[in-house]
Amino acid sequence: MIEQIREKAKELLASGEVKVVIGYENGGLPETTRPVFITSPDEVDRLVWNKYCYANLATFLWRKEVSSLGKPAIVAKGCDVKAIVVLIQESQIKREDVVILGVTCTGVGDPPLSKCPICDVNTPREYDCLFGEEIPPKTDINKFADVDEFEKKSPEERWEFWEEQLSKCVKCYACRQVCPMCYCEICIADKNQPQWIETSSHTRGNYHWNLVRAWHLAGRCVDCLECERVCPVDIPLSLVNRRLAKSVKARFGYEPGYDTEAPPPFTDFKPQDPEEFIK
Amino acid sequence: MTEEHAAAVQPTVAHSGGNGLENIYLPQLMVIQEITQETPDVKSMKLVFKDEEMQKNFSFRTGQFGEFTVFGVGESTFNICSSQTWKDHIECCFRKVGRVTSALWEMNEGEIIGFRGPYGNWYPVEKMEGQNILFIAGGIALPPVRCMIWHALDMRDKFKDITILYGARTVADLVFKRELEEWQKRDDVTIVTTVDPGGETPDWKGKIGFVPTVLKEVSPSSDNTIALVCGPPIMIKFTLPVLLEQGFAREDILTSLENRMKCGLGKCGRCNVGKVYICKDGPIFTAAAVALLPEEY
Amino acid sequence: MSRIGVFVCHCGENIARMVDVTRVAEETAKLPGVAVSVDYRYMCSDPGQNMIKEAIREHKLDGVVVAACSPQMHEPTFRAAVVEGGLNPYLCEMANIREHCSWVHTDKELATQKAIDLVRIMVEKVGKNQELFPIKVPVTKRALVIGGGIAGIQAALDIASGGHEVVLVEREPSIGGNMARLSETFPTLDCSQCILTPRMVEVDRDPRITLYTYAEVEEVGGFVGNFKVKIRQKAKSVIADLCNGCGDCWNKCPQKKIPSEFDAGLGYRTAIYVPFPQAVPNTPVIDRERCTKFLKDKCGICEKVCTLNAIDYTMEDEIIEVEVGAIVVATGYDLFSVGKDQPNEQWTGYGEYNYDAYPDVIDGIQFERLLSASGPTQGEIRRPSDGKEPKSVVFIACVGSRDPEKGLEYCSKICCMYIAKHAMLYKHKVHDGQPYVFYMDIRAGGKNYEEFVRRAIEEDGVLYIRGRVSKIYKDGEQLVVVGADTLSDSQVQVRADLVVLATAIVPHRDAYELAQKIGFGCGSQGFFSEAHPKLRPVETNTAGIYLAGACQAPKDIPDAVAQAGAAASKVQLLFSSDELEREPIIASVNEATCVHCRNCIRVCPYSAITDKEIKDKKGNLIKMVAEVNEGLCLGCGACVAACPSKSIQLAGFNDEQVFAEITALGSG
Amino acid sequence: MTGDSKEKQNAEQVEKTRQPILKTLRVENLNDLVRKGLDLGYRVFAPVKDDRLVTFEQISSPEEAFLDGITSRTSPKSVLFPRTERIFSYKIRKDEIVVEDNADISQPTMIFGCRPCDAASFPIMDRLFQWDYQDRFWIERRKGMVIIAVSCLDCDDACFCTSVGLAPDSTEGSDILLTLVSRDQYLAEVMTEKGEDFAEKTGLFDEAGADLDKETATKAVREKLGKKFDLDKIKPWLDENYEHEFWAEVTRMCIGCGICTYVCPTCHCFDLVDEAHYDGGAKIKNWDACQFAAFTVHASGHNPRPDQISRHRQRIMHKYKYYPDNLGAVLCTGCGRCVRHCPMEVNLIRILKGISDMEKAGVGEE
Amino acid sequence: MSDETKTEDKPAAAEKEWQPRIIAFVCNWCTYAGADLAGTSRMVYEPHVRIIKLPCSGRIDVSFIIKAFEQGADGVMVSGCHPGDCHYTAGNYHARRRFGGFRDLLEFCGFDMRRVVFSWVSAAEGKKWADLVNEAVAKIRELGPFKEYQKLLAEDIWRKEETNSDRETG
Repeated sequence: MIEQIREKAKELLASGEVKVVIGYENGGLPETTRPVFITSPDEVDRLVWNKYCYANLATFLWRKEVSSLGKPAIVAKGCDVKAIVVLIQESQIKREDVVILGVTCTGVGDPPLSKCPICDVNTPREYDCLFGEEIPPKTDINKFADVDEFEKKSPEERWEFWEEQLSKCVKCYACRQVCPMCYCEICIADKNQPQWIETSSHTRGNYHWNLVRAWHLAGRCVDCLECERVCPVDIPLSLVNRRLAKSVKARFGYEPGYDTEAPPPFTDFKPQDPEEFIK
Repeated sequence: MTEEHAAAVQPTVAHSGGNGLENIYLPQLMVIQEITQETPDVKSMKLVFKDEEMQKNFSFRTGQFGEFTVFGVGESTFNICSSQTWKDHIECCFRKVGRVTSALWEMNEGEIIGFRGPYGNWYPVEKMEGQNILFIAGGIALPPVRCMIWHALDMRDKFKDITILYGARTVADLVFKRELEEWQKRDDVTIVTTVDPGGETPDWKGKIGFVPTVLKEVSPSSDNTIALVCGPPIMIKFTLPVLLEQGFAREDILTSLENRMKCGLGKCGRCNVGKVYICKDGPIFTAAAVALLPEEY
Repeated sequence: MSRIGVFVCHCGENIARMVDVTRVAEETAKLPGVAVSVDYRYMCSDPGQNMIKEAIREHKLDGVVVAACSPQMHEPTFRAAVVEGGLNPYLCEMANIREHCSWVHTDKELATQKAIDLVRIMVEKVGKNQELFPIKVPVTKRALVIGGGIAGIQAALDIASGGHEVVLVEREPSIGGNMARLSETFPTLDCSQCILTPRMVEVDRDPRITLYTYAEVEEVGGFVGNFKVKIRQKAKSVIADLCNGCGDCWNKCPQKKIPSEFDAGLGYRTAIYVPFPQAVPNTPVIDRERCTKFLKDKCGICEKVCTLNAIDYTMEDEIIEVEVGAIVVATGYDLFSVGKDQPNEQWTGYGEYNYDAYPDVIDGIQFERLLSASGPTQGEIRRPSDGKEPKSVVFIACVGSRDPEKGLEYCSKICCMYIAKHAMLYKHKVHDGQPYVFYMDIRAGGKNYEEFVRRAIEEDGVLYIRGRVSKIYKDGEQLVVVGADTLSDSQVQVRADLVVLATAIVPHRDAYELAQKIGFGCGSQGFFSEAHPKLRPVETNTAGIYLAGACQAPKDIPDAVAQAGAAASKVQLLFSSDELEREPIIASVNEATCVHCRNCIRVCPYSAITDKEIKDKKGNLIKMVAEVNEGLCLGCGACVAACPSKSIQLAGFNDEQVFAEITALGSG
Repeated sequence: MTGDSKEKQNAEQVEKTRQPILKTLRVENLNDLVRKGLDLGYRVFAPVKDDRLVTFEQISSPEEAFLDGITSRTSPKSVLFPRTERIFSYKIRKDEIVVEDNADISQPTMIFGCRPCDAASFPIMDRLFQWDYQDRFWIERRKGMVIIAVSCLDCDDACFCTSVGLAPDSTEGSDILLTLVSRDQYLAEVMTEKGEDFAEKTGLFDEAGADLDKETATKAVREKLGKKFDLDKIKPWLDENYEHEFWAEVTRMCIGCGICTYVCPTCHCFDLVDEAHYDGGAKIKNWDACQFAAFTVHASGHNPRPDQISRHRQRIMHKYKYYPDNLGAVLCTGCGRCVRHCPMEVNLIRILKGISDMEKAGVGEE
Repeated sequence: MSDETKTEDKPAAAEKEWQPRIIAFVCNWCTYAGADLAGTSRMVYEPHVRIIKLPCSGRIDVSFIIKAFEQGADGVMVSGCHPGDCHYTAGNYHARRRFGGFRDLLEFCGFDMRRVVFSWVSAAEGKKWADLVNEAVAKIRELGPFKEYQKLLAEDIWRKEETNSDRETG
């Protein structure tokens, strides 16, 4: 599969159709890969594809350090493509301004990350060319099994769990910086007029930060688990995101990352939206 | 940082000692004595230490800056825009732009703010003595130069002729308007004020044009002259070549850099440009020193 | 603001009884930023208001908090007083310590503490208030009227007589709309042509009205007072200025067998035609789909016979751009068809009446054409199938209307009246004919309406049968109408030579697209949505756009004309001043931090936020941002809550103000 | 180099040249060492394992300490330089402010079980916090602190202490360095008076025979570490190459999260903010990072370091050029945390190797 | 907020019996007017709710709710116009979606959802507003202060010392 990707990358770069190919190359440490930005055809051999290609490269589509290089092609597995779809939906990039080299993926990580067994986008839903044979999407999967499990706990247990987890947060904002959906020029956490989110990392400040971060990803998070992978203090950040994804699916029947035309759920409404919680 | 500067670097303000070393981040209380509104978004303030004792033995060197605290809001860096020769109070001038300056804008006379300092280096008055001085300032950058102007005027005999060139976008943006007139009246100072084209009012008597162009017209002689230049980066970028053309050596041109600062005493890393910490090794630099710095100010 | 004045009102006993007002004044005096804090028996009285004005001057206040009744009551009063004191009105806020506090609590200590908190909230908020000035928007004093029916005509005439220019756009070759197709009108039976044609001529003659017929609105941009409209003038192939309407062309035109829309398919017209003799303007148009010159490039007779050579086959469609300050939408209605093909997927046709297969089953407008002297049968009632005079005619009410199963629940309001009229006129023309009417309820609520229906029954012998018709089938020459008669509780079969269905009033097929194009709301059935059914019936939620006539809901001619007058007066109101003054509680975008995710653009109910390109001096694009149109924004703030980075703020309720209000309670 | 900080340099030199006193400690007495420390009133910090995460936490019993594993994820710098710390507090009344200098930093602390690279970070940072202005929060706590390090017997691909002049068993910064020389015995090198005094108070150390040496114990790990780049070539290249397309090539994938600076034992940049309620508040010192965009933005909106490439260059320049220029020490101990935990695996070793090989090989090749 | 932080010049008041503190974010056109109606009809309800007025329920942001708890509120009420009545046509529809998602998030994090009350109150439903307030205050009085969040506030490093030193300086 990797030979065809390199071939296609070389062809795209040589023809000038794209100025940079965003992909993975082998990392310095064992069992790691690193994002790479190939600009000349004879460097395509640095591109690799293996089960350590964790990073969601969609985050580089809007970063000026990469977008300044010109029209990109991007090696993207299913969950990354979902992120690209949401970026298109929110007019951060146009579909015609990116060449998507879709890669069928049977799971990253050794053992595979928790998202991979319940993945329904082994074959990306959007691509310009596809590498690896098509895998039919799984249908009998419950994406929110761990959320259902966690919800069985009592409110006290849940509060205690999160208070203990969030007290560890050191506010390095890696979860924000790695997320393809966090493209705000100045994040609300960096604004001090007014200072909604306190910059100190005492638990109160961490509560506000993590609640708002999860909230801003409601109906947008494609569950690529990057935030959880990078968190230096191992907070299960994606659990909260999945709870909101479950809520958005249950309440509004919406799943992000599948339809570039659909309006984001919280910018739309239907007269018969559920209001069971409203007195 | 020069030896002499290092020796003087211990803040002369006596801090209430905690256990052992003093807390270098602890501000002292100052009372706002007088507020003047300079322009629609710039104010200047006269400040006096709450503790008279501290006011008496407080000293600083012209050109240094301080960290001003608005309690409950935050801290901001302003140049002490009064001369070291005035012992009874210090002054600062600020534009309403951020969180702290907006809160300071709302304060009234008699209210209390915090002060830490003095920090940074100062104008090399000894080296400037016996020379002509050319002051060039743009917009809100007059205060870092004004302190030296008053210092020079208080010891007028120590300096040859003094020329002041001060420009702003519009007439309303000129700060310290009263003092501009006062300097106009003095015969031992030549002062030229200008506004950007289109910024003039019908009864504006001064020049019309950008500071660099007006500087070409004034074309002060460069021999035995020290130039002090303060202003937005765009103005510095166009004024420097004019001065060099006039024959000014880079060592004789002084400027004050405006990097973002937080601790003001070389610890927090914010103002680190190249190997230099602007808050300790500056903010006042010769054009020669600035040329050595990487383009990060 | 740093010098705030707090004024606590006793409201006689209303507040003082349950809230220790002096303590409230004392406590608030201690708040940082409060310069003066007093209490007084009646703040809203003149001495009370003067107290505020003097305090502003004396203490150089830059913020005022009045702790009294609900802002709904006296906010305007105190804001006016503050203006007289020399302060911007938006630096004055009210703390509601009466309706929300003294009137509803019984524990004086807790009520006083609540009052102190409510005042502290407002003091903190006023501390962050900025001076706001009413938004001034220039008004183009010219109106656009879409639709040339009676409503559109009336609106155009009223606006023009008010001294303003009007642009009237009509899709058909002539104005007149549905009313022109009627024979007589209830309840006075005066001939519709006689009362309509003078108005049509007036429109044509009035210099302030520019009339575009055979033209459609292509695009509407801009906002109230500054709409930019693009009108597509379809090519008539006839040069209006040269043509004097002599008629040589349409008399000689060989294409005689084109079904006339005006006669609802009962009569024919030629390829080059005027819809009806009294057409205004009296200029023919060439129907390019049916004219052999355009289809096979043969014929060209009309050009030959035209002595004034006013025919020009090379004419093209033309886009006319016009700037208007207000738009009146009067696009009228269509009739529901019982056929299989329905424009709205929730509607179903009438299989029971064999859809529209029988030629002798016609609808109300077709019967009007038969009655009309200028109609295809010159006013004689003849059966479309064989031209014989029908001796028994069955009129069926509520076909489509009041029929949830067919998808239309509403009553079309005017059918009962025109059924009575049809039956009456039929009897006047065919004295020995027998009209039957199947009805559910007779709805004749207008002036002299009930009397009119009584006359039809008593004087003209119309046989009213209370019941629904379940089936119509052909039997030999005649049609058998099978229905119930609920009054005699029996099945009824009537052999009819002709059946007239009173089908429902429905919006035009493309009503929804027009609403989207112009930018206002449309109900689920396709009728245009008024701002408020009772209090603002002729306005829409989009400022500067008004409604008149049946496009808003089924209605008769008197109502349509009344609405047209109302819409015209709203336009006069808008044009009464050179500038539009709007409440300055609007949103604004911080372009430095906006990343153009378009959340705000999507949630804005008034489509007041649009995309904006930021370019550098050389013109290449730096970034895209959102931009608020001051004319359209009504200040609901939905955009602020939708913006993740809070790059858009609502003046008067921005984040700094709300933050200050919340943190004021943190002191407790 | 300024005058008075010269004396500081000499003091450290003296400290360094002081001959280490060799002692031994039985492995089973290791836990008693912690108990003694607790009895002596020290707040003891040690690596604590929670699932996969090993961080430096305060412990109340020796069993909580976790000494295996290469090193902890966060560094012990948070003991002297906490992520969030109150500098002073104040009360706001209408026309009166009461400032209280009430940060209590008196209680002595003991760092137990850190690695030599962590221990070495403290003397390096001493220079900054004593540079002209004496930062009481660091210096007072540092005075009362005892550092008991444990030499490394294993390393991973991220470690590069040998390439910055340290070693798996280097003694810089440690009061006592324990090296496991046999199955049941540690060689204890007591480096400082504090170490000596602490060793006596605990009474757990016995004299060391002459035959004990640590080279053999740490020989394997030293060879495994080898030399990943030539430190001497770094600064000369940095002096000349502020503008070089190498920077963009190797740091374009950096996403500007703060992990490398937050886990680094020697990164010390911080922010001062006020946190207040209505009637009072406090000055809070928080960690900050040159990697954050808002670190250097001017009030006017101008940002001298506009993109991630310039910010990442600043981190390397500061550590390997500016800090040595100003304070005579490389601001890095080669602990490898920034390499280990970088989400995009920018890999500082790769960059420094790229620089040191600049003349020979091409740019940034593996 | 415990009462020791009152200004010192007041004698240290006897530890006052705790009163629930509830913040209500309401829309100006319906619920605020409904509360006015409750006033004009002299209905009686508990005095522990502080109303913050906003133009529309669509303006209410999730940070308002979190910041209210951070400021020591024991309960938060959020109320707007009934769907279809919104003065701005669609504000409450957007609000309904946001509150729906956000309450699921709070519940998931262990917030006691009886402390957060969402409601629609029209300008004519003064009675409904009074009942809602009474019901909320009763429920929160039964639940007591929001201990879990107060613990986070107690972690407020400046406030903890202040109460100790406050006691020392008396």
